[in-house]
Amino acid sequence: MTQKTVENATCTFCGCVCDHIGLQAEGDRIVKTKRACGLGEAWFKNHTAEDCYPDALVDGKPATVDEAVEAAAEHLYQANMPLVYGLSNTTCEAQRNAVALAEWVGGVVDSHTSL
Amino acid sequence: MLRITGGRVYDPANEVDGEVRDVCISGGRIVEEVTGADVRTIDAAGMVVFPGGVDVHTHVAGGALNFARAMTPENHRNAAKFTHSPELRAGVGGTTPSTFATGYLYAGLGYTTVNEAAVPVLSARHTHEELRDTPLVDKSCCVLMANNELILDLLEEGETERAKHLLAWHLWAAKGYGVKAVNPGGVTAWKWGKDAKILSEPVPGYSKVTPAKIISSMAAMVDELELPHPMHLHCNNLGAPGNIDTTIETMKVLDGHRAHMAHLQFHSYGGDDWDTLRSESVRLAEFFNEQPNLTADAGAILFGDSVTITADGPWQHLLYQLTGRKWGNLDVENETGCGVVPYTYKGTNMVNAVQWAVGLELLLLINDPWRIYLTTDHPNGACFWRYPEIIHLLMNADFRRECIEKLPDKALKRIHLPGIDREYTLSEIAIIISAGPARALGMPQKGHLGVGADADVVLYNDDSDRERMFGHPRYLLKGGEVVVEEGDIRKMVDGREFIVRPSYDDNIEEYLRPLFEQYYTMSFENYPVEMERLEGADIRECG
Amino acid sequence: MITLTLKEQPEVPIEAEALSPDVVSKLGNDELRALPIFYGKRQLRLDEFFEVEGELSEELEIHGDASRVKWLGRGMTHGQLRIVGNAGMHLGAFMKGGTIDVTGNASDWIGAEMSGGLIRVGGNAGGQIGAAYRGTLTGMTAGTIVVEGSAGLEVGMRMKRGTIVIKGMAKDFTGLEMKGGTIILGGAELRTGAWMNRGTIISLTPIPLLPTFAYNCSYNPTFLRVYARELAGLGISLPFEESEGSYESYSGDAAVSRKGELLVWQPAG
Amino acid sequence: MGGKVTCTLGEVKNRADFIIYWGGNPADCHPLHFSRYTLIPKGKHVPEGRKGRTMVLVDVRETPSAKHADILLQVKPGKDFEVITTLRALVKNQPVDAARVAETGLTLEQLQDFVDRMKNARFGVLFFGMGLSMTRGKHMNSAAALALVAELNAYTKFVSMPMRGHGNVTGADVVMRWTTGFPFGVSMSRGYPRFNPGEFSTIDVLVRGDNDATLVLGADPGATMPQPAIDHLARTPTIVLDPKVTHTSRLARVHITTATTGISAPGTVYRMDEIPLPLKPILESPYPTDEEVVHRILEKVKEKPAWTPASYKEVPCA
Repeated sequence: MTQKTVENATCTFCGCVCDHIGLQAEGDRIVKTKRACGLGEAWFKNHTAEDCYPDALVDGKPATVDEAVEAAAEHLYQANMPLVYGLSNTTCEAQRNAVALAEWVGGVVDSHTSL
Repeated sequence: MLRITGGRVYDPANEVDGEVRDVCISGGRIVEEVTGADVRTIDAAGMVVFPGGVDVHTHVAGGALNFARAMTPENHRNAAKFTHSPELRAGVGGTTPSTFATGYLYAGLGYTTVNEAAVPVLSARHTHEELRDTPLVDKSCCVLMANNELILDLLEEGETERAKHLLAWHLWAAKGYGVKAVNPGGVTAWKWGKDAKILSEPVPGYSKVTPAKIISSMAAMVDELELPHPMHLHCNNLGAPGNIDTTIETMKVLDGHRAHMAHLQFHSYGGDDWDTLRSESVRLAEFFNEQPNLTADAGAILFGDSVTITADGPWQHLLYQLTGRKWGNLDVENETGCGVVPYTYKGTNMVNAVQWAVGLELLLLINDPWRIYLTTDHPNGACFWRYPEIIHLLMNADFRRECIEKLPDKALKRIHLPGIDREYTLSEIAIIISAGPARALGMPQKGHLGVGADADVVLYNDDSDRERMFGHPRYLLKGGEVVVEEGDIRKMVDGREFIVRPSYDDNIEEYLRPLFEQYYTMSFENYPVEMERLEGADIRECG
Repeated sequence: MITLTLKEQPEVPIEAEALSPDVVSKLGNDELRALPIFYGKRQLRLDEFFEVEGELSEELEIHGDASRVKWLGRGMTHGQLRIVGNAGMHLGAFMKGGTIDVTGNASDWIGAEMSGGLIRVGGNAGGQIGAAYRGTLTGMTAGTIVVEGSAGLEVGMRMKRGTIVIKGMAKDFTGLEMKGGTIILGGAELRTGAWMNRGTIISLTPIPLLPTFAYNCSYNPTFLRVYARELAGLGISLPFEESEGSYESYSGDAAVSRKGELLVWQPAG
Repeated sequence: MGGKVTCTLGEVKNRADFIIYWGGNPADCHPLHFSRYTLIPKGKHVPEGRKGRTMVLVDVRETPSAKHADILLQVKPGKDFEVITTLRALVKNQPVDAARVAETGLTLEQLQDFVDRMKNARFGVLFFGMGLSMTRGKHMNSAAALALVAELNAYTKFVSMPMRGHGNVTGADVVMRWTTGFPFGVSMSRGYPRFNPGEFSTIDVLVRGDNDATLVLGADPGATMPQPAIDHLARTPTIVLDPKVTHTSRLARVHITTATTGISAPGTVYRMDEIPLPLKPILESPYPTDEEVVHRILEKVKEKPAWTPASYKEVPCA
């Protein structure tokens, strides 16, 4: 089983975004965290790289990512007023793309801030 | 390949003053000659050809500006709109335009290079992310250093050499281009709600470090490191009545070292308080004219809405108390701070009228256009997209007199502008908006149309209404690509980022690491900006 | 008269800032039908959602439940706009003159940043009536808004001059950061007059007060007599006779100033 | 009138001698906040660490954070705005009504003492959490906290900071500001950015049923939103990008599994004080990242006939 360690990893669970976390992985799981709080440790250990969900679902049925991407694009493109929402548990790079997508489909874009 | 033919060319760096000649472009650069069937020709008959504009001092990206964007939704609501098209991203203009709009608005003036003048190391990653989303212009950054407490601590201990290595390390960590000094010592004093107003007095929290010491040591470090751009200096006592003494004292303290004096307009006042404020541009210009080591930008103001954004925290608190409007403040651990206050300059207000005159006076009284550049300290004095208004004022003394007549009477006694007849020539304009700032920034490929230069070329209609002329370029070429055609932006191209890699002793990292771990709140390893975040970085090795 | 009748409920909101007397009074029927409106992100012709009758008139009447039609009467300077039914957001925003009547309910931001004219709502209205949009320093600067029913949050936020009458209850933050003008309330929930600098808020029933409002006296201000006569023309009866009762006067908000006045009617006996 | 007087967390660590937490429970929700950033560390100008600082906790109940506090001020639920507004008046030595103050659960004496302490601080900081910003008054409660702190600067150095929850919600604000000019609640339906909280904010849009398709990423509204909003998500096409099949995925037309941010997906996130930090993923996910999937959807949209608002007719308006 492959082992890997990372130092000064960044935890995205809460707004503290602590970036001094030590991580140790075996295979597709994180088995040990250093300097993380309880919430952070649970966050790191509960997210594995296992293949435990379908790649994609379209109308409740398993689908390929390509099919799902095509369906997603069609729904958003056809909509008269689409909404792009969330943007919290994701990266700035994804957020940046999401704003571009909202622009291309003429939609509303919003985050948790408005709650 | 491209040939611009029939235009009157103004290329002061190469002593070309309005001659009709061809400009040839290949591979993104100016070349001697282009031949062949695939050469596109732009007929520039009746047009004026300039090298692309260079803004030596502006605030267009990063934490402080983005903070201001959030504070002023009303400004964006009423601003110019940029509508989505398959070629162009959407955006809003106004006092703090969104990044895409910033690129369009600069291109819409014929500018192709901008220097973001205030970047903290701690949030430099953010600045570069924004600059990557600022299309159509090449970019560089000045990194805030004169209130960095780790450096000030070394100056306190007399360890100037080590301070220099630390400064160089930070500059590279931030992926910056130049060193910025803002209100030296004053911003760190602001962390206790104080200021540093007297150059010879110790900065609060230090016994040996004075603003004068910071200024002279840091200018020397920048010279020793052989950075292409001299220390970029925002003097103490910005905006305060009577600050002329501080400004002249600062120039003396520099003692022959190179420096670029930013937004000089805000530092050229006489008087004891707001009621007695007056222009001291004559005194300043006379002294400045004798200091060949110095360059400056105007920091002119225009009447209308602005938002003031500066690392000068104490000044911003004062302005908030004066205006009673919104106030934002963002102190950055161990390094710097910034304040944000929306402000409206009014032609009927005596103080604002004097400020308006001082900016123009400096541009007209400093006799060497190669050492004074057009800026408004965007968005502090006015938005950069209003530069054409200033150009018109500089080129047309009659128009200037019409404007002066509208000023309040009590302002007229406090300014020198009515007695100045000088009118700028097109060649001089080309110097103050392009050739001069490019030279001050130490960018040999910018600000001219000689062989080997970047093919950043702008074509204006020759129009006696200079505001209309410079506000509506017919064509703009960025790196040889036609991005503005018949006045319309046709496409988005990415700009490059200029950065420097100064030499420093690698051991400085071992000195810094324990201090960093003690005083900062992030991991040392995560502090430097990763090289791969910069798209198209152009690295200059120094020292 | 020009009459528009909504043909069907739109699935997403419509934006129809062209629907003001200023614009329609200059147009023939064919041009009216072709007026651009926005259905979400798509620009459509007016007649795709409305039956269009009449032309060249400063009287515009809209029939149907237009609660998802935004920006009706935006910036209008004269003429009459009558909505027989409900109206959507931003009704009469930036209005400068003329009259708007709504027989049903209206939504949020009616008369936002208006500088003249009259808006009457027969039913209930939403929040931010006569208010400033987010970030703007000043809300309505003149004009009158009368709501027969209840209203939402932040009524009259940052208003500088003009009159707002809510005959029913208003929700929280009525007169928030008010700079001048008058608000008359049937009653209100919490935080009425919060952070007000100047201006007058009159409540005809007792309301909860912030700790930063100080009691001055109980009296019958003479200016109210004049005011009451003016308002009577709009069908509003404001009590002022000493025989009927008196007003408890409070000043505040001391968090920002003490120049605002809050008057609470106390019936005699 | 708006604005924010704030700093990065290291300023608090190095300087703050007076720390207020209002409507938040960092001991449970931001567990390293005390030890890494604020209360406990020895700072450059607070060499004593915890002993050099006073902590005041303001909340509606005694949470686990209370045992870290020197002073606990227990305010009645929904009375925060009244308390802060009173404090603003007291800071300026203005009179307030003692009886109405007492309705907040705190006495005038307690609030006067609080104000005196704030003014006497060398460097004060007010952190406010969702107990303030999500209760009755919402954004006005936050505005009250920001205004109080700005005004305290006439007397001493004082800063404030919202205790942002959800991972990278700060990053969403930052990115939207530079790309659109506005921090959240932006409509692109006219082809350029427009901002209007209440009109373009998600809950309002969904509850009114204004939109006709939704892309959800980095959130699970199906678990947290009011029922009418959830019903609307189920009624209209919803697309979910998430590392797990979530509540929202179950009512969505399309779900795409993506790599977990920071564990398998690289990139940047912003800390609550707007400091950008790089991610260092340790595991290689079998799934693509959000960044990649959103990009692929965008590329598919670009293949379709373009939506060109720039070519629309100008709308006549008074």
